[in-house]
Amino acid sequence: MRITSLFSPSGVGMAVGLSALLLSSTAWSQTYSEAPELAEMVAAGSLPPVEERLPLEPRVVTPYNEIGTYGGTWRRAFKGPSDDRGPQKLMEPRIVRFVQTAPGEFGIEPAWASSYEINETSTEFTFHIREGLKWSDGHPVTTEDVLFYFEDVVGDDNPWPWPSLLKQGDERAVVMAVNAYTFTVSFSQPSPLFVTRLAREYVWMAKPAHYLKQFHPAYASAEELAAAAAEFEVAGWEDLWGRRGKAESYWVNPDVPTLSAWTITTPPPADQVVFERNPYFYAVDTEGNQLPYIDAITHDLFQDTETLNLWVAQGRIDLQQRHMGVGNFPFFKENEAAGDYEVKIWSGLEVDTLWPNQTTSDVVMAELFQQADFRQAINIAIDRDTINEIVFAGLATPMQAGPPEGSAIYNEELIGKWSEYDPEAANALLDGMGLTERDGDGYRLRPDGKTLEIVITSALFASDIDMLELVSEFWSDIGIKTSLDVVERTLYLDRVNANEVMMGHWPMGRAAFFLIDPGAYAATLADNSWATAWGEYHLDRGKDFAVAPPEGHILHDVWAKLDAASTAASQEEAIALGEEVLAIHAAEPNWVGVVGAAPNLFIRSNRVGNFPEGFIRDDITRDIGIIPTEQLYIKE
Amino acid sequence: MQSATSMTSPLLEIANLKKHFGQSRGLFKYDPHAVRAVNGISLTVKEGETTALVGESGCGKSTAAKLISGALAPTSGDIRLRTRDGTLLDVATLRGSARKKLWRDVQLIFQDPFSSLNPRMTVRQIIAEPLRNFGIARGEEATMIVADLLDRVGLQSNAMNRYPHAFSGGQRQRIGIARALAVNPRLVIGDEPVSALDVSVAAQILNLFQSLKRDLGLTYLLITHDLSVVRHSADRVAVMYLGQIVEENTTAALFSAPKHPYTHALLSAVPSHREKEKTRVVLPGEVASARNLPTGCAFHPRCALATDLCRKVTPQITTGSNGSRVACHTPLDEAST
Amino acid sequence: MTDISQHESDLLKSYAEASGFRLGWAKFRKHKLAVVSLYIVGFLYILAIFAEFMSPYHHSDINRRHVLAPPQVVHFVDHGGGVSWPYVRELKSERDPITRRLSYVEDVETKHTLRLFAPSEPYEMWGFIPLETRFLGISEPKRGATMFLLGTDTLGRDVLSRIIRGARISLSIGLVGVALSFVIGIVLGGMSGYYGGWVDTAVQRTIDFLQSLPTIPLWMGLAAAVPPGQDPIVTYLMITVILSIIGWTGIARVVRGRFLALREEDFVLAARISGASEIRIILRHMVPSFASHIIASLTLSIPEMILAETALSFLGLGLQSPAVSWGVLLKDAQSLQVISQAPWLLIPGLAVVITVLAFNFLGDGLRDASDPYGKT
Amino acid sequence: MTGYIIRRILWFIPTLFAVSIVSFAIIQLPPGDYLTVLEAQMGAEGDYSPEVVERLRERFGFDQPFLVQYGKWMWAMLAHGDLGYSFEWRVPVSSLIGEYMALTVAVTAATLIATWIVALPIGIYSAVRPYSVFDYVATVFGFIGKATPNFLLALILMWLAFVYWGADVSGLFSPEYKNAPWTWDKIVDLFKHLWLPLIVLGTSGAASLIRQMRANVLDELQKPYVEAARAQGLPEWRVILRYPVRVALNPFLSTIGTTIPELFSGAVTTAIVLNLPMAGPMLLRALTSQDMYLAGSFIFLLSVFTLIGTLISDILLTIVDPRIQFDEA
Repeated sequence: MRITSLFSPSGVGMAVGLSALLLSSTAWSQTYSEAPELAEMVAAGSLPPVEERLPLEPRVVTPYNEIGTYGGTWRRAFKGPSDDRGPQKLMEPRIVRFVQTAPGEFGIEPAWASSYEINETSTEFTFHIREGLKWSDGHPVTTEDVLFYFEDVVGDDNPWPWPSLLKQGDERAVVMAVNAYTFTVSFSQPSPLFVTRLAREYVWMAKPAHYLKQFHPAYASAEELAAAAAEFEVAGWEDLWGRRGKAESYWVNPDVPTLSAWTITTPPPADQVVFERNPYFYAVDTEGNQLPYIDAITHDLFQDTETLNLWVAQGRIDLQQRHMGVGNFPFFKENEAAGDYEVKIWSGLEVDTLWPNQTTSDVVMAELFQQADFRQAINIAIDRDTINEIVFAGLATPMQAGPPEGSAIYNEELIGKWSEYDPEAANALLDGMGLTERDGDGYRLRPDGKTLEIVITSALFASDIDMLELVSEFWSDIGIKTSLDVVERTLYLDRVNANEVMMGHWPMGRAAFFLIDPGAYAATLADNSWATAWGEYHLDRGKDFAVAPPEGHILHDVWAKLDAASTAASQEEAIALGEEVLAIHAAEPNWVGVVGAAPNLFIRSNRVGNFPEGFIRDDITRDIGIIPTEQLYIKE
Repeated sequence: MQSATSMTSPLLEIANLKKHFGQSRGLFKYDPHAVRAVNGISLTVKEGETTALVGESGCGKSTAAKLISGALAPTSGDIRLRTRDGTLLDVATLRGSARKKLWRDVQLIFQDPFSSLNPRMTVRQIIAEPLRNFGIARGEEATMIVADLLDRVGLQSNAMNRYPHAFSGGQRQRIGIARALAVNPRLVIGDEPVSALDVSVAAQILNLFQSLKRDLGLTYLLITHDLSVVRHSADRVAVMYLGQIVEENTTAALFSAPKHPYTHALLSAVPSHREKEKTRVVLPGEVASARNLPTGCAFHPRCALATDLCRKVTPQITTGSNGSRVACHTPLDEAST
Repeated sequence: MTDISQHESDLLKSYAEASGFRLGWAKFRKHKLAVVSLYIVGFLYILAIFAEFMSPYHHSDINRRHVLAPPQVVHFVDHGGGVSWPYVRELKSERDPITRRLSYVEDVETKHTLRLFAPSEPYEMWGFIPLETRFLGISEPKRGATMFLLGTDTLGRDVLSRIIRGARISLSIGLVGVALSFVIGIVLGGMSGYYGGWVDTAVQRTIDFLQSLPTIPLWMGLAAAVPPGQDPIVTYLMITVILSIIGWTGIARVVRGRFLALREEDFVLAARISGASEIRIILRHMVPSFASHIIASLTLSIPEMILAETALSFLGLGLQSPAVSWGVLLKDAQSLQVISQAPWLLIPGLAVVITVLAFNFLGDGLRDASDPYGKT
Repeated sequence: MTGYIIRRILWFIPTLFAVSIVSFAIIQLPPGDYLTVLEAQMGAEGDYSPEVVERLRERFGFDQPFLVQYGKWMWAMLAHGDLGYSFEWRVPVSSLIGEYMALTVAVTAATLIATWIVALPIGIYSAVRPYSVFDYVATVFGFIGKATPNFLLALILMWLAFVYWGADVSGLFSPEYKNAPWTWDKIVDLFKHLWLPLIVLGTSGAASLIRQMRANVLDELQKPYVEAARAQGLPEWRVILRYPVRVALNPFLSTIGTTIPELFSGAVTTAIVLNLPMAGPMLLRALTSQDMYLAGSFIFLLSVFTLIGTLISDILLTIVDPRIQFDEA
């Protein structure tokens, strides 16, 4: 269950080899089929024939179970504009993408690229665009679109900053077009993780130049720009671009050409957001049927999760994992018949974790947290089995925080450590530290004579509160008072960023391949704030509370190894360094992992076919997006 | 019932008293004289006499009562009171707590015996209120005075610990009178003091007024719309119409020979046993509004005798040979009644 | 005959000498619902004040083996059929292997009798009186012997104990704000009504302005602006106090109205003519006349504060676990899972309904009684 | 009278100004701004980029002082009727608010009317037959509606509707009508969904309305003119309808203004549980995500509605009771 294929040299070879294989299997002679309504449009002359719409070598997707049938609407729900990633992850227009062929069998495949090559030193990456690939408006995709992105969209003087993915330090990668369908990305130093990060980060590598030029000052006149801004009802042309830009985003602008399987037809703020099939989508199934099978995807807006739960029970959700809390498992299970669905479980890689801030502004607490004995004591004082049983209906796994089994890099020792319930030993550790004085309520006193109290700041609700309350119960058994400060998510981040948090509560995630996003281990990710001031020192963002960790602290070592990993000559070297980082963290506890690998519940309507079971879900590998959603179909 | 009026000195002199209420007109305009409730009345109340101010409801007589009793400040005009120490008090200029000086000499009896007594106080507390406030008496001494006052107004002293809700209207009015008498006032203003009472009870109260006047040498100013009350109680009568006094005379003279057509009309409405043959004068139209006074004589729209002069020129009040005063261009003579 | 007339005259005398308070009380007593409500409210406050003693368990005691246990039935009949001292039976739990749902069955063999003033783990009343007795409990506490009369929640905590403990906060926390609102409202409304003129205009326009501000955004802003690390109850209290600074408008309008009406009353003029000073007129004559109205509105605004607490907690703007209030308990119960599987977690809702009803009827009765001289 | 009304309207302007400042200040009260939220979201989704955030901060003018931001917002509103831009939804606030406000007004108005239709006859009947069984039953039921937290009632009714009829009662429209243009069928669909919010929202207001109506009618019934009308031999129901009810209605007409915002606040939790596309939940979400122009505009418009309501109330009051306009000279 490890993502081995990705990083071994054969992984690259496999990607290239696979596309070669595809080329042979989808011989020119093959005729393609298409959705009946598209066929009608072709017959009516309003759409070119399917052969002309597909690239010369379409991406061939092997359905998980069987060849599907065309038609149907996939009904889902979303929670508002801030939840836009939910719909988007179903259809990210990626140049390379993660795949999971069997549970835990991860790989990276070219998506709208037909293939890519990596040189020996991992400094130069060559990508081949599928010849004849079309944007969703039928316009061909060429390296012109790639160059437009790098020359006119990102970088200085352009609407948006250069993506950090294509940077090493302050130095940018060089993007060059070889011909209309081939381009290269070159780094001055090895970048072994580039392709993997490309499969995960929000860098699409190309933009529809023919459409977007009308909004760009290098191509359009001031009047045209003003007219465009007026049409989109924004203040200036700059607002048409970027993460929240209006013209450029396929999530809000139905007119912008895209490479995704579906394109938006009813954008937000509608109460029901609708995506419809992209007639130029570049993939087919193994029998040459153009994908996607499903006609349309709808997302109904909901405000309260209970509304969504009711929709589930009413059978109004076809396939969805987002917002399906594990605490509702019995409810979902008992309404399977009523809603004509099944609850399917994928395993998650997140670990619910508490982060004692070793640099918290309360100096006495910071000193306590800096002592390994103290951290070990609060770790082993927690009865994780009970928490799992009560809060997670026994479905999760009690563990220490780290990459769980199923991750590309993981350390078995780390996730098994300090998770045995042993209150006597915990008490002994605390007594050994000299924390023997108690107050009237039986709580230990800190060295300065105050009651030893830990304040947990959390941005979470519902079942997480139950977990935290259990933790405080366990800690009060060893004489530590615990109080909870539950705040809104942004407030939580604000407090972390101001180093106002004594102990944070946030899952350790992104474990499928932690090197892509190693902030939790480097103490630089705000959510996983076990040493905020030290992390800020490394980030060097000018926060006044930033301070260097003491001489010889493991963080110096961790940072050095992570920096080395990002410029290692090969993936093996990077992985080896990553394993060393995990080993460092396995030496003494730096945080309090509680339970992890909790099941991720998928509500899967019995109408939905080709849904794979038992996979691993992780944000790194794009959640549900790891399924080629285009091969899902509605049985009817 | 007539007393030797010429002998007595004036207790209260009112000259050209006005009270106007303001109202906004248009956007920023504010007309401070929009409603002329009392529009220039002059009246003299002589010590020991009962003077009545008569008029229909809305004629401004209640406002006049409030002005004279100091509850309301006039727009202009003079009210002069001869206080017990002989000095003249300019009532019209009194404001705030300075009015307390006035209320040592002038007290008011209210129309509604139900609302004029605080339901949350006992009779003793109510009557002792002025005693306490004017520093006349407190405690046991006050209780004795209260008992005395109750006795004087015809109530038993066991009433003292009761609350107003235990009393009838007439009894309550007696309590109100007792309260007014507590400061030993010189002038008692009765603002429709019996109009809320049954006829028989009203008569008892009026008799009480008479006896109190006799015993205590009080001076009354009775404000009323009821001419039958006036006939039996008053020495002099002033008739008000739309904020002005239109006629003033001794009771006997006024009743026997009204000079103003309005007085005549009012009198004709009083049921009388003696003058069965008298024709009732029915007033045409309605009382004009104090907000929109007619030009000329305020009464002209309803007056059968109105001339062009009446419509244009406001008649001034003139004093006749026998001390009678009337404001009319075409006064009635005795023959026409 | 003489006896009767003696009795009648006594009655008459007592009526005649009855103060406004006594008349009001007599009128209040005629309002049966209000009287019952008075008892209920009194009972609730006793529960709230003596919460530690009245609740069978500590409100945050976690029972790992009794998560989401249904209310335990009090039996009066033995397993054998004989009449017994009230007792409960032990619960055995089982987890459904497919739905993972916990279900409980009574073990008919075990029998734990109940008693009043039952022994318990030592605890402290009001945080300083050590006690080892609770009002109701199992006569011989031992492992597995539980008495969850209203069931348990997701952590196996006794719902009854939590409701009783929640009453303490729910019935008290808004009172500070309500009281403050009333003080400000009475003073400003009184000034507005008594002085009139520009004071009145200024106060009225301020009221218009404040009333037009929506509460929820203000609440959110304040909740975020309060410095971190505070006890959530303190935070909530601070916000209610801040909000009461703008929440006085309703009562100010009432008071102003009463003042305007009373200012025109003859007995107020009579008092003035009787030489009473302004302050005496206000305090001795006017205030007693509407004090009862104020008390009635006060009573009616308490249920609104209780409901507001539940709504704000539901929105995540009020109190939060581990603080225990009815709003917090209801928020925890606000899920389909609970409604379909553990409906007893909705019982706090019943507590809210009963309390709000009781306060409303009480206020209604007080309002009727507040005008003992009226005709109804 | 006109003068009074005009002066009252003129007062409206400074109040509006004060309200706009406070609206803007409220949304600035929480620490951070929309970009903090965006940062948090991006962080959670793993595409955080500090440069992007910095550029946006500049672009949105968040680095400017409060008064400058306020001034710009006000100026745009006054000069172009532009309420600003919703960062989250990426559309101008004006295009977002319209439909939500319209549905809010529709639901609120429907609730108000439904409550009146139910509460007024009950109130009148209770007044005519005070302390009767019906009076007690109506009072108790009314108060139970008032005493039950809206969100709880909404969830329970929603669940019962699902369990017993399998009915889909969330929202205001069935999925197939959500994006459909207005047709007769869509209106029918709306009414199929409207009953639940009406019950939840209506029950909380009905009790006070019944009690108020009852008290007003009771007062009127004791006045002499009612006796007079009875003496004329009019049938009882006509006596009641002709005078007391008409007079007792006055206080209601004059409180319309203040009732609407109250209903709105009460509707927030209901709208969240029942997933109603109304302004309340949207405002709440805008506040959470610090979508400041959206939140600010909602608060501002809401306040304006309330102010207009109060204005109408006051004007109605002067019409009903002309004494109010007099000031002493």
